[in-house]
Amino acid sequence: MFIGSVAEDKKTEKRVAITPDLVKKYKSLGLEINLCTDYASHLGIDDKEYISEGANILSNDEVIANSNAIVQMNIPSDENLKKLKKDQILIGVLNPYSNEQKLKDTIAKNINCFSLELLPRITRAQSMDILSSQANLAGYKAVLDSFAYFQKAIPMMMTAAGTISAARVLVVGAGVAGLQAIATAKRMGAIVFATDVRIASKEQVESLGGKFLIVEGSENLETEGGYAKETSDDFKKKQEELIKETLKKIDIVICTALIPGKKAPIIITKEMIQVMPKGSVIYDLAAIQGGNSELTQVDKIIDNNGVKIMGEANILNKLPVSASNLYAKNIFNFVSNLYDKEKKNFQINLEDEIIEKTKVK
Amino acid sequence: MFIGSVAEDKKTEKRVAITPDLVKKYKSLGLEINLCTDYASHLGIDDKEYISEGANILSNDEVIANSNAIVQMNIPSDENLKKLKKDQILIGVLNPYSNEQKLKDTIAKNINCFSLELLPRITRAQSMDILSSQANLAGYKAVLDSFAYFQKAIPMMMTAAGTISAARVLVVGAGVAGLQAIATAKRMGAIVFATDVRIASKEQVESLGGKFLIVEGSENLETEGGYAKETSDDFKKKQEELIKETLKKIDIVICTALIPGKKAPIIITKEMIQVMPKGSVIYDLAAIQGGNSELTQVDKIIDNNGVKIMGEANILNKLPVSASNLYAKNIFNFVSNLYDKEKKNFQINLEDEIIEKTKVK
Amino acid sequence: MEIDPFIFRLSIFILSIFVGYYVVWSVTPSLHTPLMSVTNAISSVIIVGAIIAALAGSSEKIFETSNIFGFLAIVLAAVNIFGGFLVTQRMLQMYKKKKK
Amino acid sequence: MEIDPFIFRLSIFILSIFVGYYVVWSVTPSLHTPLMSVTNAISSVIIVGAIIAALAGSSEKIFETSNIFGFLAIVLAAVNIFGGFLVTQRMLQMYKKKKK
Amino acid sequence: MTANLSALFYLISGILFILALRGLSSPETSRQGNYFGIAGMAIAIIVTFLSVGNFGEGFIYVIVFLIIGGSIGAFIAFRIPMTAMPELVAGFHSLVGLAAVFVAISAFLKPEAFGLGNIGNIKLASLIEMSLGAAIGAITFSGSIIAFLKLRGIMSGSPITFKGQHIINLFLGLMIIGLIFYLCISQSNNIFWSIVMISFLIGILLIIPIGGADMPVVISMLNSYSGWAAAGIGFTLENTALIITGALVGSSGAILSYIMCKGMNRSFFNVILGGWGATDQSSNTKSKEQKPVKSGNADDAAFLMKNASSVIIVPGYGMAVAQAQHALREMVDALKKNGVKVSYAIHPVAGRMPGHMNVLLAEANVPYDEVFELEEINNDFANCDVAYVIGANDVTNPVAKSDPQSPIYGMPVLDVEKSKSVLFVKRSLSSGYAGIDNDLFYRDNTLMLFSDAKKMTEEIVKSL
Amino acid sequence: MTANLSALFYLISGILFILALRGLSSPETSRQGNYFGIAGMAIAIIVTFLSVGNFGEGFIYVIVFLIIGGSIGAFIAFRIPMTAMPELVAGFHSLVGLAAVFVAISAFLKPEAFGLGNIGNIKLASLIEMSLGAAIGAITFSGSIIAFLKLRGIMSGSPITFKGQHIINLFLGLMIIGLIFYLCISQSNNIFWSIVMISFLIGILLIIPIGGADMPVVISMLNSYSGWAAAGIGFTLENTALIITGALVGSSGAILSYIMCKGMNRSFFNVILGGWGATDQSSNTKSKEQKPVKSGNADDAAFLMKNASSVIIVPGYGMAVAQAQHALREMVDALKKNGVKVSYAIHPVAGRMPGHMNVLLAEANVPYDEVFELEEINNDFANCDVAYVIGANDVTNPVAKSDPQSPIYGMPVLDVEKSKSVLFVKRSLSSGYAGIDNDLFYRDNTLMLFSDAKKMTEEIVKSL
Ligand SMILES: NC(=O)c1ccc[n+]([C@@H]2O[C@H](COP(=O)([O-])OP(=O)(O)OC[C@H]3O[C@@H](n4cnc5c(N)ncnc54)[C@H](OP(=O)(O)O)[C@@H]3O)[C@@H](O)[C@H]2O)c1
Ligand SMILES: NC(=O)c1ccc[n+]([C@@H]2O[C@H](COP(=O)([O-])OP(=O)(O)OC[C@H]3O[C@@H](n4cnc5c(N)ncnc54)[C@H](OP(=O)(O)O)[C@@H]3O)[C@@H](O)[C@H]2O)c1
Ligand SMILES: NC(=O)c1ccc[n+]([C@@H]2O[C@H](COP(=O)([O-])OP(=O)(O)OC[C@H]3O[C@@H](n4cnc5c(N)ncnc54)[C@H](O)[C@@H]3O)[C@@H](O)[C@H]2O)c1
Ligand SMILES: NC(=O)c1ccc[n+]([C@@H]2O[C@H](COP(=O)([O-])OP(=O)(O)OC[C@H]3O[C@@H](n4cnc5c(N)ncnc54)[C@H](O)[C@@H]3O)[C@@H](O)[C@H]2O)c1
Repeated sequence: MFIGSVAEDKKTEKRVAITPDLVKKYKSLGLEINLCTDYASHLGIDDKEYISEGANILSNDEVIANSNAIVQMNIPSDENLKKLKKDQILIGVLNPYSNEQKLKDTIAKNINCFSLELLPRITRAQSMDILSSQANLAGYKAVLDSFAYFQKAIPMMMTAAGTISAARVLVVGAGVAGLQAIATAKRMGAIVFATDVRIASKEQVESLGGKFLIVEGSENLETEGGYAKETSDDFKKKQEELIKETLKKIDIVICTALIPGKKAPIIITKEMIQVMPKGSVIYDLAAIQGGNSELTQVDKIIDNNGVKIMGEANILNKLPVSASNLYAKNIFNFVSNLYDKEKKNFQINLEDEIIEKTKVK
Repeated sequence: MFIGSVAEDKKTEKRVAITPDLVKKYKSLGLEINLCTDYASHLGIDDKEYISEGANILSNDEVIANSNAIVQMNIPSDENLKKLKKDQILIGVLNPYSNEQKLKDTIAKNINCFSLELLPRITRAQSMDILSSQANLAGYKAVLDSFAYFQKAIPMMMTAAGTISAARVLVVGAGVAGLQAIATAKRMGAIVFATDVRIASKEQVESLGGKFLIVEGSENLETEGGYAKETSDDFKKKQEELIKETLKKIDIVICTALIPGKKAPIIITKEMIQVMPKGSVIYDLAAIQGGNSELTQVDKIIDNNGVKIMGEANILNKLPVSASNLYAKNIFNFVSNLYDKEKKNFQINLEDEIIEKTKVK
Repeated sequence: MEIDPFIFRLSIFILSIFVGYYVVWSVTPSLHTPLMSVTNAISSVIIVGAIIAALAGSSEKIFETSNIFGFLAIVLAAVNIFGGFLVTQRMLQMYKKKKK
Repeated sequence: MEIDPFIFRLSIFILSIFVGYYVVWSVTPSLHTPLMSVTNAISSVIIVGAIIAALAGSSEKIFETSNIFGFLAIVLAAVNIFGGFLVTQRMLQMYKKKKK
Repeated sequence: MTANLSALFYLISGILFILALRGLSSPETSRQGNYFGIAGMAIAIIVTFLSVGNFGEGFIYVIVFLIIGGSIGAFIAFRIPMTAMPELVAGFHSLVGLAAVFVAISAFLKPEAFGLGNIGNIKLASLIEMSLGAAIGAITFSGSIIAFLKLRGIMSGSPITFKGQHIINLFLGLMIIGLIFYLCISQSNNIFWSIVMISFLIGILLIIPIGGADMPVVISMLNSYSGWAAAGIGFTLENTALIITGALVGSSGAILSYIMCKGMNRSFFNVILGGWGATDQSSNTKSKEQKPVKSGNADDAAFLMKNASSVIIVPGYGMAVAQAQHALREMVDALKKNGVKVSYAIHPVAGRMPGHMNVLLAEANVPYDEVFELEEINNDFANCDVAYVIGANDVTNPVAKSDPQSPIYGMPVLDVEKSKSVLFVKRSLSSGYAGIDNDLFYRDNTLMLFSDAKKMTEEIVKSL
Repeated sequence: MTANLSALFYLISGILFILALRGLSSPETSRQGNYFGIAGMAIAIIVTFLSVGNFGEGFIYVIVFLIIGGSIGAFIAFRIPMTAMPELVAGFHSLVGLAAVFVAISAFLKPEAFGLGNIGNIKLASLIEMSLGAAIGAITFSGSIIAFLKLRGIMSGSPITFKGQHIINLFLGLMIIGLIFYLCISQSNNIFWSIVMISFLIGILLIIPIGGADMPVVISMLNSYSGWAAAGIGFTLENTALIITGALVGSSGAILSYIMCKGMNRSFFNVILGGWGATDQSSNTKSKEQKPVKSGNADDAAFLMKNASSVIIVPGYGMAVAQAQHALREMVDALKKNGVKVSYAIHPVAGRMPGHMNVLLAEANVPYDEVFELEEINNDFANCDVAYVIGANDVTNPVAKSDPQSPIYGMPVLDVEKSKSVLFVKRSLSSGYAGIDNDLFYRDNTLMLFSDAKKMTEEIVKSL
């Protein structure tokens, strides 16, 4: 059986779905790899490297024609999508909410589409959990970028020429990205505060050395899947006051709060930004889902009264190598779960929660 | 008496020599402050802030005309230089080697010029030591920028989607900038190596958790002032081999090696860069003094076989607020040493080693 | 100036209590079980009394009631002596420092 | 079955050595100086001997040579008793746990 | 043998016993200590023979009985499995107690042989001493029997309490005192026997209300009793060896039980006086079906690891919560100084964030080359002496390999159970993130260290 | 008073002495311990009066002399400055030694009064005991006098050695044994006096080769001698109190000197046998003019800080070199648990890089609000109990304030010397970056803790 992958739109996506070190692993499962030319050259990975691991380098169309399963980062271009044939399998982050029509058409052709952001958050699925693996790096990168952008030094330094006090960082939302942001900011020497609606996150924040801002009388807004629910108005008001008070002394804000399937909650309002010290930075990882800050605009740096608000469509384009490594491993784990080694074919076993939930219907 | 400072050329210099919090301190010494309009507005500091601290905001010419001492970051523009009058004092980083003629002319007008990079490295001068205060921040910023630029994550992360191994950083030259670079890289979770010609630096590197690369049979190339001497050919060869071997596994190189009054030593040769892994980054802080890497070009990012080499004329323009804070404090300490509080005037006491050594002759 | 030997015995008794008190405080907790077992073994010095009891009286009538109790006590104490020390020995084997 | 009292004294002596041994091990090092001072004070029980020596013999001739030595010993020991305990007391004042 | 000489030898044997206990203070000298004990015992027995000086037929019988008893003892000692140690010690205690009773009876029946006067006219002091010896011996005997039965599982380990228990005990205790007083006046056989019988009863009543968990304390306390009984008999027989040893055993046993109580955070008096502690305890144990776990303290852990040749550290979320990484690093340093090879095994999802453990270990400056991911290290557990699992739970749970119904089925787990011993540092038996019980807690080669991870690790450092 | 009753009371007084020493095991019970000692002494004296039963004129004199001696003692005790403690104890020892000699002489002169036989016909055992008591007493006396003189500075503190010293000591020792043997045969006065005289000489010869630094060990050893002397006399007088106390003091003194040697890393025998250690020592001390420093160990430091109400930590480059930040953090945690207020004082140029200390403290998770820069905290030293200077040197050097010639003149420094005590953790007396000596090491309120910063701090944590 053949696994194929074609180049993404390299302008908007720098990550790839198959890295050279995984080719061997696929082969040991009995799977062959087809890739298009210049597949990952923008990451400094020559086609030669893939070939030496045993992959086939073909043209774009050949890859699609000769592969039983196509693994991608994003949904393929309309052109490529049309080239898919019956019984082929498409795996990637297909974003079924925004690509509803396209996917409907594809499925209609009896093509099995699996979208990995639909993975259930069960223990067994952790090794395929692309949301975790990518959010983790996003949290890291957001901190690094905002620190690099910030006009002051982050750690406390007591020097002969006076003291630089430690920067104060607020992390909004302590999920996977938020926790990694806390860890990264903390190790750079920042004083880190964090807020979340899930009660369990308090302990988690503290286990990384962050300070948790507790909204008084807060209920636990955790769903069974470990995600957050929307908040009540009362809660929102209390949270607002607390955050506004805190923001007066915050240098950098990292926003990561999300509610699955919904617009990201607005947490940093315009008024709050007014009270922030000049020169401070807000990095909004939720930008593409609407942003946690009221003023966020995707891929733009907004200067509001000296406060810079930034947020990118795809921050991981700036960390493409690490992000690809983890993503490709996730995909590999998903594929090996789908592939029946004995029967040597793909088994779409809908009793398997992982397969059932990720399959786009 | 009046201390004045005029705006720098804001295109090439974002730092300022007087920050608002120091105005009060000058006043408590009995000194008045004259600044030109929009003195630090590019740092988000309004003229109002200076005024509220008690400074006078005047025009450029008024500042120069009405101040007994002019403190600057860099040597003033030729225009401004010409406006200086007899018995005025000029303090800054005047770079007497490259500005020899200009300074000669100025001194000829009986203007006392003090260039702070000439400060003797004695204990008492530490609080005025602009080389230390700026190098320190440069070391920090070089690491942060190169990490932000690097396409992989720095710290080790063992995750469900595989392991990201810790990045390996080599710091060349373990002076003030180098040590801060080591500390910063270390706290981000990198594995840090360092090399230097001064034997004392081994212990210092290790005190920050770095690994010191010892050139076998190395002599101590430390001058009495704590600076480095040029190396012998034999030493150079041994150092080269050691570094070449090390570089095969290095992701990021931070270059900081300098020899006062000389061109920076070339340490990373072209051949060495060939062996470095693709995607690795060399940040050359010595760029403006010629660079420690053979391929360094000021303010350009060179891509050599997948290795990126970068170095800026003034990295601290990216960290202007912290850098100004420390610089302004250094200047203040220098001025208070120069000023006689009782006699209420500036005393150019050439018996004071600090004053004697910094005075441009 | 003759002092009743009882006073001496009392002194000895009390001093021994102090020794016992201190000896135990200095034992590392991981050796508490062997300690218990060794004190158990030691407490069978009662066999001294048992032997005296068994051999008390004329050597003809060796099985008077009192002697019989003595003999029984000897058996009991002997079980304890041998059992106690051997078991301690076995336990302590486990604590042998490994060779490096 | 009469046992020489010397044996008893010997037992007492030896047991006391053990007690002394253990008692000291359990003293915290920071109290070593007061410990030294208190043992010093205690060692002046020699005054018991001194009193006996001073009062030995008939009550008429109280200043025979041997008695004189006894009296001298009393003075020396008394210096030590009072001095020793008081100094210890002073030292221990310093170790008073501060009130919080 | 003169009385003086034998007294001297008894003194020597007493000193050897002291040295025996002293030897136990460290593992290095402990075996030597045991030899001292053996020597002391040998001297005591030989001296007794020599001083009785009766080498007739009786002597032969003594030897015979000694050998019979000795063989039984040796047989038991060799055969008993190491796990049955506690009940064995309890059983042995009962023998000592009974022996003391027998000796007292013998002395009472034939006082002239011991130089205590004549029947019906025994010296007052001796009478008191001997009846006290008999009473304490009897309590030791019956108490130890109960402890033995409870430990062996023949009797239920749970405390048996009933109303008025303490009053009855008090009453019986007073009764014994009264009877001894009366005995002194009447010298009556019957009263002596009653004392013995009532003491048996007291022994039983004292121990039944004490729960199984407290048995080690009880055994040590019974040990102490047997010492006092021996000392009592020693006074009767005017025997220095018995007095010294009795006092030694008596006080050391009492102190040991006190130390053990302190170590277990239990009130000494509650344990010794049985029933009083029972109420608090039962409420704790009700909630859950109780499988037996072995729990230890820092010293045990330190001892195990110090003597291991390789240790693997398995950190989990609990380490992060407790911020135990620095203490952990220090512990590892100490172990390395002891020549132990130490590595860290990091499960891919340990903690609550990808790379959670890495951040913390890096903070504590753990060298990267000691840190291994699951696949690299999982085979090493089989060759490792101790796995030190600190605040991890789910990532070690073997149910992931065996039970397809389990929510964590299919997740790779660290095979800690393959190492010779597993130490689990966590605060309770409660479950981790996945909310499922971990079977490893109840395994034979697992020792639970119930405590905050940081606190426990610091304590281990101290005792290393 | 009957002999039995007085024996019983002597026993009680002996036990009180044991309890006195026991009390010293912790600061909380130490004063109580001292009271036990006083009580024991009072009982011993009163019982002696009662048992001698001679309340004539002599008794009055005894009381008078007691009061004279007591007043002198009390006067000295109140007047002596605390710093003179060691020599005071040495002085007191000499008195005990001399008292023992006097009692022995008295017993020798009038044996019948003590029930030891008659002049020229003293019991053999008593003769041996009494001459041993006198000899040891005499050694204690003269040895203590030498120790006193050395400590007081009247005699030079450096070891006085000469060739053949050990042979002479050996010879004198053998001579004493020979003389005692001869005394037993001849019962001659002269020989008894010779024994006393030679012992005085031995005492002197034993102590002169011992250096000033080892004096505390010597004092403790002399203490031990005085105990043995008392025990010897106790045997002579058949007095239980003297025997118990003598043995107690004798063994505890010996053990204490052993412990102290271990604490100072010195060989016990080298110290006790004087001169043998001297050669190694002198080579060390030659190089530099030796100003006296007080050096302590981890326990001292722990004790001082535990009982402080505020401690300021002053880290320097040495902390970085030793990577002691984690241990330091742990120490501070332990102190805070003890209710001590702790802050960190960071000098602007501490370490070798701007912000060096900050990096390390952040790594150890020290909260930022406990970290203060020089200007913020410098005034607090005056109100702080302990400054814990860990691997810092130049940044505390007061010469920067006082000596314009010094290379660091004009640099602001941390005023650690204003705090009640200063603890300096460093490996030696050597200088820091600036290469200049630090006067603080020699101050009265400074305690040097010579060790690697990490090791020392870890040890302090252990003893906290
Ligand atoms: N890594 C990730 O990205 C990620 C993300 C989300 C979820 N998870 C899940 O988290 C789990 C991780 O496994 P794990 O073994 O690391 O953790 P775990 O299974 O959650 O177990 C942690 C254990 O630590 C103990 N603990 C908590 N605080 C402690 C303290 N202060 N001192 C000592 N022990 C303490 C708890 O027991 P006591 O209460 O008895 O002390 C608990 O059983 C997995 O189930 C994984 O699926 C991982
Ligand atoms: N901060 C900066 O930017 C910078 C840059 C360059 C120079 N300096 C200079 O560096 C000095 C800093 O002062 P400082 O007080 O921090 O350091 P310091 O004066 O250099 O003293 C450090 C002390 O630490 C001790 N030490 C070294 N290793 C140790 C270990 N493992 N354990 C215990 N102690 C150890 C050394 O004494 P032992 O050998 O006896 O142990 C030494 O005296 C100043 O003179 C400053 O001018 C600072
Ligand atoms: N069991 C597993 O296999 C597994 C794997 C990965 C993650 N998880 C868990 O899932 C949970 C969510 O992870 P995620 O990062 O993907 O979530 P997410 O990206 O959906 O949300 C990010 C965070 O924002 C928070 N948030 C939402 N609304 C908020 C508001 N109004 N104010 C403040 N915070 C708000 C959420 O609680 C969440 O912590 C975490 O607890 C994580 O540990 C479990
Ligand atoms: N006493 C004081 O007041 C004071 C103040 C600041 C700095 N210093 C000391 O001065 C020294 C130099 O500091 P700096 O950072 O200003 O120096 P620098 O900027 O001149 O040089 C940077 C480093 O490069 C090293 N170097 C030079 N040639 C090299 C080669 N061929 N290979 C490798 N390394 C080479 C130098 O040894 C130095 O460590 C340091 O030791 C510092 O601690 C002292």
